[in-house]
Amino acid sequence: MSQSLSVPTSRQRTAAGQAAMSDRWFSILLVVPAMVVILVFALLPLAYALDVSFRFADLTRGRIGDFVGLDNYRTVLHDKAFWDSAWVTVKFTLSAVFLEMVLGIAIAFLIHGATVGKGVIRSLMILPLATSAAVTGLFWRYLYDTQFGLINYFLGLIGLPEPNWLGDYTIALWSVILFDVWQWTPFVALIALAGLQALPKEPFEAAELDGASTFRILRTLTFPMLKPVLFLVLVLRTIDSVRLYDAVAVLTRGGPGTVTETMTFYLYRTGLKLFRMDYASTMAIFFLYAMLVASLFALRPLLTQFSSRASEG
Amino acid sequence: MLQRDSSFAREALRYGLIVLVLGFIVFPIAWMIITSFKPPEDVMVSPPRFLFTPTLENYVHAIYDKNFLFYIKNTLFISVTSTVIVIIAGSLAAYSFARYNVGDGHLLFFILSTKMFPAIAVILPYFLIFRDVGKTGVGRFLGIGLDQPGALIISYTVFNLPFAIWLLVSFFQDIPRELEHSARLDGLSRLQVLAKVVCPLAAPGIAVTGVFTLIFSWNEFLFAYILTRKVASTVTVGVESFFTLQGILWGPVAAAATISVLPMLVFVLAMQRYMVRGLTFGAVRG
Amino acid sequence: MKSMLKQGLLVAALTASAAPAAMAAECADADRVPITWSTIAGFYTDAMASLVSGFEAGHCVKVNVINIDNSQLYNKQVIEMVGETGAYDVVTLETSEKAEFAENGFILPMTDYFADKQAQLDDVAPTLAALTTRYKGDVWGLPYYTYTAGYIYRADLFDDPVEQEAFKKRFDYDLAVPTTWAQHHDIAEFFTRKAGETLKGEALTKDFYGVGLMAGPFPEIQDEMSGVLWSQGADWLTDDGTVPVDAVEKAMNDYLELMKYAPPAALTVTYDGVMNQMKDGQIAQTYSFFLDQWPNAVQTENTVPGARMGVAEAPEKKAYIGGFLLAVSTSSAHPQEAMDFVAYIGGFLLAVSTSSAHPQEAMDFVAYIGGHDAQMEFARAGGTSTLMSVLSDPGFATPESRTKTGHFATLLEIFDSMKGFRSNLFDTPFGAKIYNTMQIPLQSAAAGQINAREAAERLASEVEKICGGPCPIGK
Amino acid sequence: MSFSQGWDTGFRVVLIYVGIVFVWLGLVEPYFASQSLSVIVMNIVAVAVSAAFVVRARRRFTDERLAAEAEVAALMQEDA
Repeated sequence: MSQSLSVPTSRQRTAAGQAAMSDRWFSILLVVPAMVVILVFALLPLAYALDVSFRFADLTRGRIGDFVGLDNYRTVLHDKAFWDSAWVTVKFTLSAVFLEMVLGIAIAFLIHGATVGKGVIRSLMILPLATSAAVTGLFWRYLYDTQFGLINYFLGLIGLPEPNWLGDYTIALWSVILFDVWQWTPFVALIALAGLQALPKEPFEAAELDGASTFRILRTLTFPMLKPVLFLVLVLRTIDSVRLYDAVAVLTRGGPGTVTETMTFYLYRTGLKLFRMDYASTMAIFFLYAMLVASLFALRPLLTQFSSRASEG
Repeated sequence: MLQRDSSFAREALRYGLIVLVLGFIVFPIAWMIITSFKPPEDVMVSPPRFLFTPTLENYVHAIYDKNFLFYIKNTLFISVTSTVIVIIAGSLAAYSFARYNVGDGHLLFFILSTKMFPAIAVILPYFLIFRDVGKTGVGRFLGIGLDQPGALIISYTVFNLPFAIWLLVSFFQDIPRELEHSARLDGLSRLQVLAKVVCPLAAPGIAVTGVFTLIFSWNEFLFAYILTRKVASTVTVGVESFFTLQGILWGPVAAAATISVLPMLVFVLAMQRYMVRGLTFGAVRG
Repeated sequence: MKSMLKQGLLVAALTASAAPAAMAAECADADRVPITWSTIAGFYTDAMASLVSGFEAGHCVKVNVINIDNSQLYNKQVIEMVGETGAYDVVTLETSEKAEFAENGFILPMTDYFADKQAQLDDVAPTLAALTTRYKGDVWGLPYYTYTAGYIYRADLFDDPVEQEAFKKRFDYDLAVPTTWAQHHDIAEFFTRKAGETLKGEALTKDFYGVGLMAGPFPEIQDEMSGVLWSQGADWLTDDGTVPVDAVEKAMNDYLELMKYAPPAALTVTYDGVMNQMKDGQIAQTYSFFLDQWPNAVQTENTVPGARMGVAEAPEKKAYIGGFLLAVSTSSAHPQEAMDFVAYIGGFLLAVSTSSAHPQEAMDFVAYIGGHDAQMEFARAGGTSTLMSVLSDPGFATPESRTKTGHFATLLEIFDSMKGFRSNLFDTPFGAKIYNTMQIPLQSAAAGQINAREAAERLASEVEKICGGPCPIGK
Repeated sequence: MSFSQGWDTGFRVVLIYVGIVFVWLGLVEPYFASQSLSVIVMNIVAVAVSAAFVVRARRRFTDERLAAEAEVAALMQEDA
């Protein structure tokens, strides 16, 4: 518990009694609007899901049915398709986030060193972010087409093999990853770039005077200073990747077969195609659980950072 | 001399790579825009056709026959309203988290964790909630109900709040406390400090948060599709109306997609100046 | 008073077309009863708009049309039904969804409504009516569009003397519209060529394929396979409600054989993709394919120089068709001999939601859209009608209307030869869920990830999971 | 134990409990002949582990506070 998320707060409340009270009430009042919205609209669905996960609920066969104990959990935990989809999600998330981070940072360095045209470059980079995956995904499907698609046309021109991007079960997931990388690498790059530009000049000048190698400067100065930004990006990207739905729905619908069926897509299929809300709710709760456990470890540094900075001064 | 040559080569390589990267990024969108000007017979052909007589037919079809601007209008209203709410509620909460550390980080963690519950499991409860609220007098008055903008505004607010609060907390933490203290000594109330001192300083951060919130709301599909039918449908749902039983109408889809992306692009480019400053998330302190 | 007026309206609408004008004059906009129809987006939008205004002219009703993407139509409608919102008065159902909606009380039976309009019911192609309108002895709506499957091919290739000669040499029988699946396979193999080889004596600039298949991640691969499966005397579900693994394996193996002659894009497309390939001159023929796409397929004649499309309908091909559309009764003593081309039969059914606030008006609307006058107008716009009187209308058999209705004659023959056919898939209340799931194992096999046996077994276990045991069949 | 520490511990206890349920249902239960017996044993195990966790956490907090107090005392002595 030594690395607890909490930081004792009583220490800094040095102001006189009444002012402190009022501070406290003021701070609570500030959170009220946001918390009301979140509590109502986040906890109600959670309560609904919890309730349904202990019942029989095939929505096309009457209402929410009888209490069935832990049976839904047993079914889901022994459902091979569920674990397959979990594995697809893990593969997707690791690959996509890794590629996006590496490429994004590399591109940020590339642009950081550029002398002219940064504004134009940035404007163009923002394009994929401003479009919806549901729409651009459709055009990627068109690009990926083996007969009508531009990608294979160009590959054919230079004599490279023309893969069946979305139809070949060995590479379909990679095609989805490529799309995600296209859409989100600029996001990482833009933030990393902004981070680079905000770095103080002095330490670097000093290091250069000392004759430190570029690699050493990177390792000892640049990356440590960029770490907080990059970490936040990493967390946000990971949460989004794990929840991947739009890209799969529009590019492959989980196919061929179930090769690209992520957990959220399987959830969609169970809940909104088969209308087994009992299984869907159970999976959702398992999903939430896995995310909570993962974030307990992953988010701790971020939270500590926030908390300690909030408590400073 | 040699030195200059090598640095020139390096710059050339750098810009070569940048062009390559930008090409990869821009190309799919460019192809979409090109497709929107293609007559139908030039879209699905192999090999792909680069030379064609451009036509505005697709835009005419999208705007006049399918009334696509109606969806734009809806989406604009829904996402802007939701963004404004997110920014106001989010800023208040984030300021409180950043300055007073309400809830000791636990509350902040709880807020982020609401983003971890899959949207698809949330959708049915939402459908039922909004169905019932829509039947009440309050719901009718505020337009909160199925196929009414209020339902989507609330949904998008709930989705974007956690993300917005997290971003905003880091921005607010960057603002030196001394300024606030002196403002308080000058006799300003706490709310006045927040409105007149803190918010202007955090403007770039707020702008970035607003941009992302707006983009996410604008591009959302699943909720828009389940919670609306006709009156409050948004662009992503509108694009689906071009998927016909005779196949996808690629030209009009491209036109509609281009139209629906345009407002976002204009907005993002207008906010560029702020975004560059704001994008650091305030986490790097110079 | 009001109900009398309503009945007056009904009678007026059914008896004469002179009445509507008078009716409309009496009806103020404020008095119009609003009903909402959820239908497929981009589905003959103009024709539908004109049909709707035709209905509004005769009835004091305002029809709101809600367009939904076909792939989302099912779940959107189920959610509104489950929520009992009453938002959709008239719903559009796929053949496999009828039993589920009927069984769960989502839609109202229309047996009583049609009691005195038997003539209108009888006009619906009987084969189609049996599959789409009836469940457990009741009538649940009217089909207004059919996508029954047939066979579409490039007639110019089949008629080319060079190709005919080469085919005869290689397979020792004449190149013609296939009468057996084996012949279909031969033709697919025969026409599959690489760029550079010749087709009709001319060098190909791109690869050419023998058959276009819909093996993408959409619920259409099963429609293609249905023809084969049914022609073998099997069905997706046995009368015990389980999947006949051996029969499915066999049909799957046939399908895999054909995959060799299909473009690689087969694994990512559905019917519109096949039509795009056809129009781009990439394929020679379809498999068991939705005939309603005929107006779409005919456009190949404009896009591919020298192309001429055929659907097994032209009079001079009557001879081949003989064996082409033989229906197979499951009780046939010689199913193998009788087998040839059994089509997938399906259509969109209009039904009235149980939560509708105005069921009477909604039923009037269903009867109107599925009625003769509306269907005639719909057919003229290129829609594939479901009524015998429309399909057999001589006006649609003329050469001028070939590009829009050239497939009607074929449809009539299919309906005729498949009379009495029923599929258990359409008679189980789990039909829609099975239908929306079964493409997954089938596509896995088509993509080469698993073999036909595994696909059939996986299908069987998926179906068992959906039904929670053997599926109930409601005859 | 402060409120904040209590919240944190409670949250972890819930996670531990639910985690044990998941693991049990997925991996352990198949070895049980009777489902109800398995559920009873599962709950006993989960309660035991959770209780152990709470006890450990409490001891940890107490130790920390003692250490901190000792430190403060030492500082005060130095000052004095």
